[in-house]
Amino acid sequence: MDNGYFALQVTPNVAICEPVIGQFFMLKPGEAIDPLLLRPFSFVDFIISPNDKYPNGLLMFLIGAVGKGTNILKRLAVGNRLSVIGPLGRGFPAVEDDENLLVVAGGIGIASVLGLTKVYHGVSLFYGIRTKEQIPDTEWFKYTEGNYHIASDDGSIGEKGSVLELLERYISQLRKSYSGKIKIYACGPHGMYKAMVRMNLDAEVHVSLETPMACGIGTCLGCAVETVNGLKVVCKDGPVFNLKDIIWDG
Amino acid sequence: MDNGYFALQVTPNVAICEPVIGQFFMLKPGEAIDPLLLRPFSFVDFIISPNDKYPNGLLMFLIGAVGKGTNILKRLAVGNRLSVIGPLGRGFPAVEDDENLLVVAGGIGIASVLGLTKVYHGVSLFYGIRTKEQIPDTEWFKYTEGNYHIASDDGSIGEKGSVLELLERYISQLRKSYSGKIKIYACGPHGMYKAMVRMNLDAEVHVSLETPMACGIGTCLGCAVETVNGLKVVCKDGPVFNLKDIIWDG
Amino acid sequence: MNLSVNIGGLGLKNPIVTASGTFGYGVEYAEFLDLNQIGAITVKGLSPHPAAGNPPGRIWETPCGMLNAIGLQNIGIDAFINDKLPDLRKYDTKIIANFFGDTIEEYVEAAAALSAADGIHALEMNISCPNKQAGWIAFGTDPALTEKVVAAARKATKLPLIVKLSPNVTSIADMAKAAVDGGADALSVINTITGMAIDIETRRPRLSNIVGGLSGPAIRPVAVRMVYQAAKAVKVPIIGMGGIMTGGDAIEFILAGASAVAVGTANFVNPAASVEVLQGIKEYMTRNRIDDINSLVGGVIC
Amino acid sequence: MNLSVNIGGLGLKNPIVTASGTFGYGVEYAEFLDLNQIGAITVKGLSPHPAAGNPPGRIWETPCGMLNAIGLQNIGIDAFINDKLPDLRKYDTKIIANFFGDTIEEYVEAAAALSAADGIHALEMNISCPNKQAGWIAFGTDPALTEKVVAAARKATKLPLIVKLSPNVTSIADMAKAAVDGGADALSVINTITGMAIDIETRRPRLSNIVGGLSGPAIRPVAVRMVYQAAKAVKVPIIGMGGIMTGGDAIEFILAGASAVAVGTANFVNPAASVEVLQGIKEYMTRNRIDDINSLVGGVIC
Ligand SMILES: Cc1cc2nc3c(=O)[nH]c(=O)nc-3n(C[C@H](O)[C@H](O)[C@H](O)COP(=O)(O)OP(=O)(O)OC[C@H]3O[C@@H](n4cnc5c(N)ncnc54)[C@H](O)[C@@H]3O)c2cc1C
Ligand SMILES: Cc1cc2nc3c(=O)[nH]c(=O)nc-3n(C[C@H](O)[C@H](O)[C@H](O)COP(=O)(O)OP(=O)(O)OC[C@H]3O[C@@H](n4cnc5c(N)ncnc54)[C@H](O)[C@@H]3O)c2cc1C
Ligand SMILES: Cc1cc2nc3c(=O)[nH]c(=O)nc-3n(C[C@H](O)[C@H](O)[C@H](O)COP(=O)(O)O)c2cc1C
Ligand SMILES: Cc1cc2nc3c(=O)[nH]c(=O)nc-3n(C[C@H](O)[C@H](O)[C@H](O)COP(=O)(O)O)c2cc1C
Ligand code: FES
Ligand code: FES
Repeated sequence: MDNGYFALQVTPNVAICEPVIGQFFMLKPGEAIDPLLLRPFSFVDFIISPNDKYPNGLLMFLIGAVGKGTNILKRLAVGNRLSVIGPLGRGFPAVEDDENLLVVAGGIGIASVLGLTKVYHGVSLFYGIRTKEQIPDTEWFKYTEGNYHIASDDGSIGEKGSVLELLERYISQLRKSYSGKIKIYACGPHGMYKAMVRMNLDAEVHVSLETPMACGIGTCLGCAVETVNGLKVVCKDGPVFNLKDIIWDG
Repeated sequence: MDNGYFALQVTPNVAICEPVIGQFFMLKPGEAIDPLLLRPFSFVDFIISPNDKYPNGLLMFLIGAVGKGTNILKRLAVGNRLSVIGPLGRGFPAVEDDENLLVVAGGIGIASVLGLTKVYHGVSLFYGIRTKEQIPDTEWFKYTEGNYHIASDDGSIGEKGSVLELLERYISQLRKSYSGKIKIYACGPHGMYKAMVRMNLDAEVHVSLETPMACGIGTCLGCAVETVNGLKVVCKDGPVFNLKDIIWDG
Repeated sequence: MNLSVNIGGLGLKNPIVTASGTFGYGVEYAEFLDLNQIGAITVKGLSPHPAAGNPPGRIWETPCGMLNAIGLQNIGIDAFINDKLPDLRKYDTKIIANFFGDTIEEYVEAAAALSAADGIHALEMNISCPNKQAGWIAFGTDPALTEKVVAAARKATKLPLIVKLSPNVTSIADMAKAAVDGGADALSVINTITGMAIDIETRRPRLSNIVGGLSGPAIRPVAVRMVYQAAKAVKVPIIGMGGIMTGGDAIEFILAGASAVAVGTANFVNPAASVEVLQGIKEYMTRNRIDDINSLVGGVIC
Repeated sequence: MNLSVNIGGLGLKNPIVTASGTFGYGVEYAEFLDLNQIGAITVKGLSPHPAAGNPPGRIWETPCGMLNAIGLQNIGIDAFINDKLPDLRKYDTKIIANFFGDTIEEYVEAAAALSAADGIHALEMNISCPNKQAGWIAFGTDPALTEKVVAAARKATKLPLIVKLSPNVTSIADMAKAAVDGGADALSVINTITGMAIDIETRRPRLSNIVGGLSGPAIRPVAVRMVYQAAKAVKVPIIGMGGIMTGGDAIEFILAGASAVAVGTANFVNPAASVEVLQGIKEYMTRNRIDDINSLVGGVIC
C-alpha cells in the first residue's frame, strides 16, 4: 500500500484479551529512546483465537505515516520486535437491535471504525478523504455489503466535498421511514467533530478522540479533555466519548 | 560473520578521494537524532576505480558492535542510506623500501591496519584477540602470505598470551640478521600502546588512536590528546601518531 | 548482596523509588509488576484540596524527553487517604506521599494531614513544580523562602521529610543547604527543567500552560551533575532522578552521590521499568563484585 | 521574500548564524558549503592570549545531545587576526568574534583588540561557559557582575555588542535585563547547560573537567523557553540557539522571540546543516506565504 497509510501486523508473544472496537494499543516505535514514548493506535482487525500460525492471535493496524514514530513503524521489517500495551481504554458502546448504526470516518480515522463494519455486518459507512490515492483497498469495505459512501475533497473518488453532507442527506432520507434511535460512531479529525456539533445531527453521536499520550493507562494525566462532567483522560475514560459531553475550546 | 564483528559495505553516491590506510570515515548510524553524532571508522578495504557495479567505488568496514551506534549499523539492511564524511585525518606514513614493516593489531584494531597487508604484500601481521570466536575470516590474512602470528587470551587460537610477546620475540630474531629500520604500525586498545611504551621496542612505532569524536574535521577540538608537541586533535593531526610523541595519563 | 538503604530515617529494602506523578497512586501498576519488589512508591503530588490542574495540551514529546504541564491535578489528600491508601497498605513497600500547597499554611496543613494517616512512611515536599505561578515558584528558587517553608512543614510532621529540589536555579548547592537548614531529612534531586515547545503551524505553544517541565533521558546529564553538586554540599541522603531508564543509569546517579534513585518518565515507556532498573543494578553489582549498594554511594573518582 | 534581519546594528542577509565553538574559525567549512550563503559566522571563543583548554576527555555523547568541556581552547586574538581573518574577509558574510577574558580587564583588552581589526562586524561576549571556575562563572550568573563586565566591554568597542547568556540561572529574564543595562545591543540565548556523565565501569567522570556543557536537540525545549522569557524581558534583538537541527526548529525559536538563530551542534552532525536550516526556513515561509522573516519574530500566540 503506498497511499500514505500502511498496514502493520503484530503477533503478540503472550495471549491478549479480546479488544472492543474503539479500544487501542500503545506501540513503541523501535528500541531507541528517541522517539521516547509509545504511540497509540486503534486496530482495524484482529484474530484472537489461537491457531497454529498465530498461537497468541494477531493484531492488525492501519497507520498513517505523519511523523517520527509512525515513519519508524512504517520501515519495520518482518521479525522486528515491538513493545505493545493493550487493549486499552473504552471502545464504542454496543448497539442494540432496535438502533440504527451509521459509521463515519475521516481520513486515517477509518482505522478506528472499520472494525465496526465487521461486527455490525451491512452497516452504512461514510468515509471522507482528501483524494483517491489515500484510499485503502476497497476490499476493506466488503462487510458494508456495498453500503458505503465516499466523499473526497478533490472529487477524485465518490462525491466532491464533505462526507458530512452525505451523512446529513442520508439521515434525512432515513428519517422518512425510520423514527427509532440513530447512532453515529465516528473517528476523524477534531474539526470534523466540531462540524458535527454545529450540524446538530438527529442522532446519538459517539466519537473517538485523539490526543498525544504518554502512559496510555490513566496515570500521567497528560491526555485530558474537558467534558461536561469535568476533565477526563482520553486513554482510560475514552477514547470513545459521547460527542455532546465534550467541551471544545475555540 | 557472527563473532561480534560485522562487515559493512558502503557505496558512495559521489566520487570519493582515494584514502590512505589509517585514515577514517565518519558514519551516521541511522537518520535519528539519537545517537546524534557520526561515528569514526577506519576502512578495511576499498574499491576506488569506478566500475559498472560501483560507479563511485566501494568502501568496506569491519566493525565491532560495542554500543548504541555500532549496533544500529549492524542492523542496517541493504539499501539503507547513511551519511558519510571522509576520508579524514592522516594515515600511516609510507614505508621505504629499506625499512622493515611489522603490523600489529589488537582486537577490532585489525580493521584499521589490515589494509596495510594489501599495500605491503607479505608484510608480517601480529594479531592479538581474546578468543577464537572473535577472529574474522582467516581469508582476510591472505595478503600476509602466511606470515601472520596470532595470540589469544585463552589460547583457543595461536599462542596463549600477549601478542606483544610474539612481537618482541620476532624482533629479536629479526635483529640477528637485520640492522636496518624496523617500523611498527599498530592499532589496538590504548592499554596495548602503553605496554609497547614500557617494552621500549627497538623500532619506530606508529599507532592509530581512538577517542570519542564529534566533528571529525578538527573544529570541535573534542578529540584532543596530549603530545610532546602540545595538544593535538586525533581526527586531523592523527589518528596515526608516532608512539613516542604521545603523553599517556595515569 | 545488601540493597537496603536508609533515606533520612526511611528504611528501604532496595534503592528503587518511583517518581511522583509518573506512577499514579501506585495501585494502577499492580497489573504490570510486583509492587512488593520496589523500595518505595512515591504517589502523585497531593494537596489539601482536590486540584483540577491545567487545561488540555498537557504533554508534548521532545528529543529524548517530554514536556508536561499537568498542573498538579490530584484527588486531594482526603480522597487519597480514603480511596487509595487502604489498597496500597497491602503491599510490602514504603509509601512516600508527595505533597504541595499554594501557601505556607497549606504546606503545613498537607504535612499534618498526611502524617496522621496510617501507612504513609515518608513525605516528599514538592517546592519545585515548573507549572505554577511566579510567586509559588519562589518556594523552590529563593533559598530564604525555601528554608522558611521547609521549616514550617518540618514542625508539622514526625515522618522523614524529603524536600524535592528544582533544577531551575543558579546554585543547586545553595538550595540543598537551604532545605537542610529548614530541617529536611533527605533531598530529591531533580524535578523537571522548565521548557517550551511551539507548534509552528498554529503558532501556539504545545502546552496550554505555555511552559512545562522537561523530563526523560534528555535531562539526565543535568540531573547527574546536580546530584553530584548537592551531595557535595550537604550530608543528608539524596534520591537521584532525571531520565533513569536502565540499571546503568541508576548506578551513574548513585556514583554521583544518590543513596536511592527514582524512576520517572521511564514508567510511561515501560510500566515495569522500575523492576528492570533494579534488576540492572543487581547485575552490575554481581559483575563488579559489590556486596553493599551503600559502598557505591558518591563513589565517583574525581 | 525578505530574509534580512538587524541584530543590534549588525545587518545580516539572513537570520542564520553559526554558533561559536561549533564552526571552528569558519574557513574549515568552506569545502562543505558556500559560506556566502549564511548570515554570519561566529568564530570559536577568543581570548587575549592563546589558551590550551582542558585535558583530554573533552566530549561525551548523551541522549540527543553531547557534553563538552573543551575549556575555551583557542589560538588567541592576535593569531586569529593574522592567520584566519584575512581568509574570512574573502566571503560575503558577517563575522562575529566570540570572546572572553579571565578578568574584567581581559574582557576589555579582548574587546578593544578585536574592534581594531578589519573585517569583524560584531562582538559576542561569552560570560557563560560552564567549564570555567566558580569565580568566573559569576560573570554569567550574578546580574550585578554581568552588568559590570558588560559595561566595561561596552566602553571598549563601537561594534555591535552581543552578550551570550548562560542558561544555568534561576531567572534568564533578570540576566537579560542586566546585560542590556550594561549596554548590550543584542543577546545570544543560550549557551550550554551544565551537565555531567560518569563511566560506571571506571567510576570516573567522562570529562576531565568533571562537568561540561550540554548541547544539541536535548536542550531545545529549555532554549526555546529561555528565548521566550528573555524576549519578553528586554527590547534588544535575540539570537536564539540550542539544539537547532532543521528549519522548523529555527522557526520555533523565531516565533518564541529570536530575530536570528545560531546552528551549533548540528554542524557536527552535518557540516552543511546551516544552509539546510536556511533552506527549511525558506520553504516554511513559502508554504505559509510569509514575505518577511521579521513578521514572524515573537509571533507565538499565547
Ligand atoms: C486512541 C488513539 C487511536 C489512534 N489510532 C490510530 C490509528 O489507528 N492509525 C493511525 O494512523 N493513527 C492513530 N492515532 C494517531 C497516532 O497515535 C498518531 O498519528 C501518532 O502518535 C503520531 O506519532 P508520530 O511519532 O508519527 O508523530 P509525531 O512526530 O509525534 O507528531 C506528528 C504529528 O502528529 C500529531 N500527534 C502526535 N501524537 C498524536 C496522537 N497521539 N494523536 C493524534 N495526533 C498526534 C502531532 O500533533 C504532530 O502534528 C490514534 C491516536 C489515538 C489517541
Ligand atoms: C579513527 C578511528 C577509527 C576507528 N575505526 C574503527 C573500526 O574500523 N572498526 C570499529 O569497530 N571501530 C572503530 N573505531 C571505534 C568506533 O568509532 C567506536 O567503537 C564507536 O564510535 C562506538 O560507537 P557506539 O555508538 O557503538 O558506542 P557508544 O554507545 O557511544 O559507546 C560504547 C563504548 O565505546 C566507546 N567509544 C565511544 N566512542 C568511541 C570512539 N570514537 N573510539 C573508541 N571508543 C569509543 C565508549 O567509551 C563506550 O565504552 C574507530 C575509532 C576511531 C577514533
Ligand atoms: C507527567 C509527569 C508528572 C509529574 N508530576 C509530579 C508531581 O506531581 N510532583 C512532583 O514532585 N514531581 C512530578 N513530576 C516530576 C518527576 O517526579 C521527576 O522528578 C522528573 O520527571 C524527572 O525524572 P524522570 O526524567 O525520570 O521523569 C512529574 C513528571 C512527569 C513527567
Ligand atoms: C564543542 C562546543 C564548543 C563550544 N564552544 C563555545 C565557545 O567557544 N564560546 C561560546 O560562546 N559558546 C560555545 N559553545 C556553545 C554553542 O555556541 C551553543 O551556544 C550551544 O552549543 C547551544 O547550541 P547547540 O545546541 O545548537 O549546539 C560550544 C558548544 C560546543 C558543542
Ligand atoms: S496518556 Fe497518560 S493519562 Fe492518558
Ligand atoms: S572530532 Fe572534532 S576536533 Fe576531532
